Amino acid sequence: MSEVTYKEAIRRAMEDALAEDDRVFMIGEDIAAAGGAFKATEGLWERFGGERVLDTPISEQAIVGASIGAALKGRRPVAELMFADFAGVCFDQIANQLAKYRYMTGGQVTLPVTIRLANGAGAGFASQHSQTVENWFLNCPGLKIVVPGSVADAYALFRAAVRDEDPVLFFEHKGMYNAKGSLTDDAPPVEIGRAAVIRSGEHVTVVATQLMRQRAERAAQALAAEGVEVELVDPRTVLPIDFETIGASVDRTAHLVVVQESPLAGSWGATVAARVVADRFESLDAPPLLISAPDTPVPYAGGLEEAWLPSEQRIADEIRGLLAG
Amino acid sequence: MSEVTYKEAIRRAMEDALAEDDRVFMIGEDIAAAGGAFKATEGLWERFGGERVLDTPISEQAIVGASIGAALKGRRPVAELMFADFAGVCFDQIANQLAKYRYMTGGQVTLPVTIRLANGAGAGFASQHSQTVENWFLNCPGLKIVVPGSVADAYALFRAAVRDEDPVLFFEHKGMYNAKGSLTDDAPPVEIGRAAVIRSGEHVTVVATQLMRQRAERAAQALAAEGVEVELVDPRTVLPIDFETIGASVDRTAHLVVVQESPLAGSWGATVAARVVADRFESLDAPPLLISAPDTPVPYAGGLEEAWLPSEQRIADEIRGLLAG
Amino acid sequence: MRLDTTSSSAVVEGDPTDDELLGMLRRMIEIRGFEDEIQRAFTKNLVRGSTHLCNGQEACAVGACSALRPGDSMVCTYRGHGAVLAMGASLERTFAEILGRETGLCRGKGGSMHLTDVEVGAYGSFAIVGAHLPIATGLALAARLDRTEAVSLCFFGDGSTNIGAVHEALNLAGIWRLPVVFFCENNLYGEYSPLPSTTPVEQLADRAAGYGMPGVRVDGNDVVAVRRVVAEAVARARAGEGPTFVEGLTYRHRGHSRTDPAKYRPAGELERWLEHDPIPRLEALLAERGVAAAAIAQARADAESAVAEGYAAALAASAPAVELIHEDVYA
Amino acid sequence: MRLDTTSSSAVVEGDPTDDELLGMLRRMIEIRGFEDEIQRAFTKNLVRGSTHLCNGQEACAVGACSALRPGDSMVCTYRGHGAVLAMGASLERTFAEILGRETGLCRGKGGSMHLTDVEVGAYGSFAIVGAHLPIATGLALAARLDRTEAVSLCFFGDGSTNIGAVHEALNLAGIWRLPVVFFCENNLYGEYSPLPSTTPVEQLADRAAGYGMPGVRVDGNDVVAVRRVVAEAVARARAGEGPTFVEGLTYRHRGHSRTDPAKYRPAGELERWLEHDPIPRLEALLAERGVAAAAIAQARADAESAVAEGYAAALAASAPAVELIHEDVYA
Ligand SMILES: Cc1ncc(C[n+]2csc(CCOP(=O)(O)OP(=O)(O)O)c2C)c(N)n1
Ligand SMILES: Cc1ncc(C[n+]2csc(CCOP(=O)(O)OP(=O)(O)O)c2C)c(N)n1
Ligand SMILES: [Mg+2]
Ligand SMILES: [Mg+2]
Repeated sequence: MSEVTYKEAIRRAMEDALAEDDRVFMIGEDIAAAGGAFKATEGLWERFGGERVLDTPISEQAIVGASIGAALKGRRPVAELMFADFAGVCFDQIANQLAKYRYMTGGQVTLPVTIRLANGAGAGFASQHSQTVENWFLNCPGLKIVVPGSVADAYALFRAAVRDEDPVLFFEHKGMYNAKGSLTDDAPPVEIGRAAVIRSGEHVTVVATQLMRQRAERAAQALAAEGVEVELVDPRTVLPIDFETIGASVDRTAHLVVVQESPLAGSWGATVAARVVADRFESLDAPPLLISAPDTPVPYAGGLEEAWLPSEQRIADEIRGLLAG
Repeated sequence: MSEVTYKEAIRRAMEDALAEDDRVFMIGEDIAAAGGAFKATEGLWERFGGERVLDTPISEQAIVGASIGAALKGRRPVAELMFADFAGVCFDQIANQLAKYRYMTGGQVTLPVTIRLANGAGAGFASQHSQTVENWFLNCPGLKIVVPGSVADAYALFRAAVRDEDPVLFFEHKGMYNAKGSLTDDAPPVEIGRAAVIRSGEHVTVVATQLMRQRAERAAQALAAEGVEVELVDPRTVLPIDFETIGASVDRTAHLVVVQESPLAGSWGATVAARVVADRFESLDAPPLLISAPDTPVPYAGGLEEAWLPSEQRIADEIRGLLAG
Repeated sequence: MRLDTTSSSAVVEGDPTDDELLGMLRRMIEIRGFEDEIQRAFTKNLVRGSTHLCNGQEACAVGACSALRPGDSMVCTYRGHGAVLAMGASLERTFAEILGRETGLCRGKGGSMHLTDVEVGAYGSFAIVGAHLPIATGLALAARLDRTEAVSLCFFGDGSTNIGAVHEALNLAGIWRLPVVFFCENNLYGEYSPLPSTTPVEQLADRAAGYGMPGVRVDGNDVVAVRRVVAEAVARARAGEGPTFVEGLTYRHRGHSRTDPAKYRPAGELERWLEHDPIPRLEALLAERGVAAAAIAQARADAESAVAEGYAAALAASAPAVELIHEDVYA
Repeated sequence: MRLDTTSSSAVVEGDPTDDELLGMLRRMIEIRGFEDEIQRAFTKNLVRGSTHLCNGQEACAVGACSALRPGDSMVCTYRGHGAVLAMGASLERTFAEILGRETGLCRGKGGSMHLTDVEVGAYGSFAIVGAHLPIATGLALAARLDRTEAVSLCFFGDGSTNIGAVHEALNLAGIWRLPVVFFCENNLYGEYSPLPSTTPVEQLADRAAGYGMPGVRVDGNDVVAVRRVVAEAVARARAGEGPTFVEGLTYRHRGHSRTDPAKYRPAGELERWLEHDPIPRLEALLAERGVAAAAIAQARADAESAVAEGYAAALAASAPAVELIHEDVYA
């Protein structure tokens, strides 16, 4: 067991995936000698060489398309799109080609493609480099979307993504790259599509991912001191979503809170709330609480961005309000 | 007052918008002499000429970008993207540029751009030409998204879109192009962002758009014969959504049903259910009912696509189940 | 840019034998018959959505695909019935797909615009203009990484050369010298727009220089010429010398799709092109080479009956079971 | 492709006067000082996210923008501080934007990558590579439709030429002969990748031919040469003769962004380019033309104090009120 950063966990997962299976290769901009814009691929090119770690021109459509094509021939590409927002320039390749290819061909092809994207706000990169981009792709069945929210999950979910026979969008929260956590050598593999109960509690089920999971965890600690026991559930995969685990928790706590760092419309959080309420209406003692960011793009200035993101304080306060209500 | 098709209503709205305001122009592929892939722009080039109705190369990023640029200089472009699915190839221009431009510049620019997209399934165009694409853009504040579900709305919402100072994605359901309805010359202007109560009823609020609104309306007629009075609400704009009108209806009926021709995850329907339940939990006598398409791409074969789309029968049956339950 | 001007009358090393040419003739007639049948089926409402026929362009499909060998791959567009059949897909299953039958190549889920038959190396028909060029590049990348010497052949239209994905794919293939043959079927129109109205270069093959690859223009209605040019490009690709951009000049006899009457064509244009119809041209070449008229007639008869049988069998097949909706989303 | 080889020593018609040149020198020194100040602020954590400095490329920004007139427009990239200042944006408000102050050009909402000042014709800095070329084309389209004779100037980098949006925009501008000047600042690298590793042509201006427009290559560190080439392109555009692709050869003195130490550069490369630093070059030219040393020194002193004052004023401004979050989403 070792104490590593989220970024190091991902780097290590990539290294182990490349070592485990010759079919795996990495493709992206400046990921080889330069080690990636976030330095997450450092050392991989040195160890595995230019046929396993490929630098490309600035051509995201070609990056994703090349990954699809190589996967058709049995390769297992890992494409890096750098800032997740850049998924916009290759959206068609992901949503129309990668997601639907198997279906359109009646199952003739499998597409074990993993796409890495650096997600999220908080670091001052402004509107075009700060989104939680997973919400763009939720209505695209055929994709699997994972959003690791801890060091251990980052490692395990990456390994699972590369081993998965289906396309996986792997969102790394760039605000967590330097967050530390422990990584055990013999951790059990994590299944894509399964939520994790991060913390058990009887009073309220809080569902959150990535940066918001971190904040919700701290809010839960503060609330525990007041006798409020939060059950914190991280869906980890937001497509498809593990409604079962979340729902079972709500059956026990009778309260559902969703925390996300994006606007509500079209979000995974709205999807969770809609489905859980539809399935477990009778379990709920109170309306679901939706803690989201404002309905605006992400602003640049420090004070604005800080206020834009749901804070630990806001999370705790709104949960108090819900339980008091 | 005249009886016209949905397509003719849109054609006429374009003609009237072009006639009303010299700043309006149309841009897209084969929209001029050819009259558009769906023949919706027929006659416009003949009347207004090549500087008001512009044919482009097959370059959707350039179409949207050129519209943005022209709008910066005070023009009011109407861009046609043909099948809505093609929004994938210019997603960045819409979601990252058009939607955020005003915000990123601190309000220095306004972008009165209207983008027309032919939406939806039912006609056998298969996976890449049949989606309800509005769901891709819900998490993009800065955009307004309208989804006209009747002849009158198609006309009025188009006029409102072109007059609006903000970017509007105008989704036309291609399965409705030949549907007929009446168009009055003195119909009041429709405001973007306002839902419409299509049919009043006391037992259940059904929220649906476009093709599903048509089917829900027929289902409501069938149910009325059994004494069940449906209140049918068409949000008409799915970003931002008029939660007030929907919520007020739920306050009366105590039952919420959402019908949509897309999978649930990340949909406007999930957003409606989540928000309405959060705001009006106490108003509800039963869990919200979510009627969606299966979590798959759209299949080609007639029998498959028919079964994929929620049918009038399924809508009626599920509502019966809800009220019986 | 190089213009291929070799004559098909003179036999060149590597050219198909007379027997091979008879096979190619048969395939071209099958494709023509297939498209005609689909057009009839469409007007009878047996084909859903839209359909884009390749009548007149058969020499591109058959000539280019004949230069491939097993293990190579091909991707094409919604106007791809001919290319998929040229790779060897079954007439019956291709018909069945477009008719929406469970026996279709894609179990009835893809339809006219998405014909795919991985077994014969037809990795897909794509309905979003230009989207498949990056994928063709990836097929070539796999060949390079796996050292299989396989080649990736990619058909696309003249109109599609102005979309971003095409540019990115050509550039990537060029800089990595990948084994791809980009075959641009220049049929003069993208939908209803003539090429000069959308594209400020006269010869599309000229754009190849901007991607560091050779560009060759060929008479796309001369199946032997197409075969020669593509065979050379395939040989270069296999030898690790990188991609080639081939522009085949051709013409679609029918409108863009469905019931497009193609009124935008100048008077006489279709008629002039019909004089260069690739099928009679190949028949004339065979006659010139001394192939017996009976053999040519036999090829035609075989093709026609294969089409008729394939169509009848496809029509008789049943629609996909409704449960199929839920299959094939995930592996 | 044409290589501009006129010498800046010989005065050519339309060249800037000595006074204008002094103004351009001052502007270039301001930009240099601005970037240095931002770098210091970044290391003090006063700048958030990332920032991309243009030290070494000032002649491109100032030379090209000096060829514009009021009513024209300019768009650029995240490496656009220089271009926005060259258009005449206030030093104070530009600093304030990057420092996240309410007095910033964009009220603190845009930051380093999104500087916009519509009043001076700076229509935006864009952080998605290539995304602004279609927008530049639209600005030009409006000029055409409105018959204003306005010109749209668009800066972009060498690396961005391989992304799809760039291709689409160049093609559209070419086929419609729009009044745009595409100015490619070829600083040899896209992020950490040298151009030859991503792009299979040696001269980017060669790609212009594929879009039916002239391509010109110019020494991007010679402000007079840049001005001449762009002035000519602007004149063509105003005259309705269509777009031009200008490739300015230049070099960024610093790394790509933030604290990139630029280790990927071959030894000696930076030093060689520092010998061609555009600022000393312009000072030398002014001296050669007989401009008094005192006037040159004065320009430098004015620039330096303007930067210092602008920075101080920006630092003293307050952060945006939190309510601003909700403004500027819709009109
Ligand atoms: C991204 C995208 N834009 C537009 C279309 C609509 N469309 C289908 S075919 C076509 C014309 C393509 O022309 P070309 O590449 O010359 O091929 P051809 O049809 O002539 O074979 C267009 C515009 C599309 N399918 N995808
Ligand atoms: C679509 C997209 N892909 C990748 C990036 C990340 N990125 C930012 S700058 C850059 C390099 C651009 O190089 P170039 O065009 O030469 O401009 P320069 O930075 O040298 O001025 C890259 C890859 C981006 N911002 N947008
Ligand atoms: Mg064509
Ligand atoms: Mg560069």
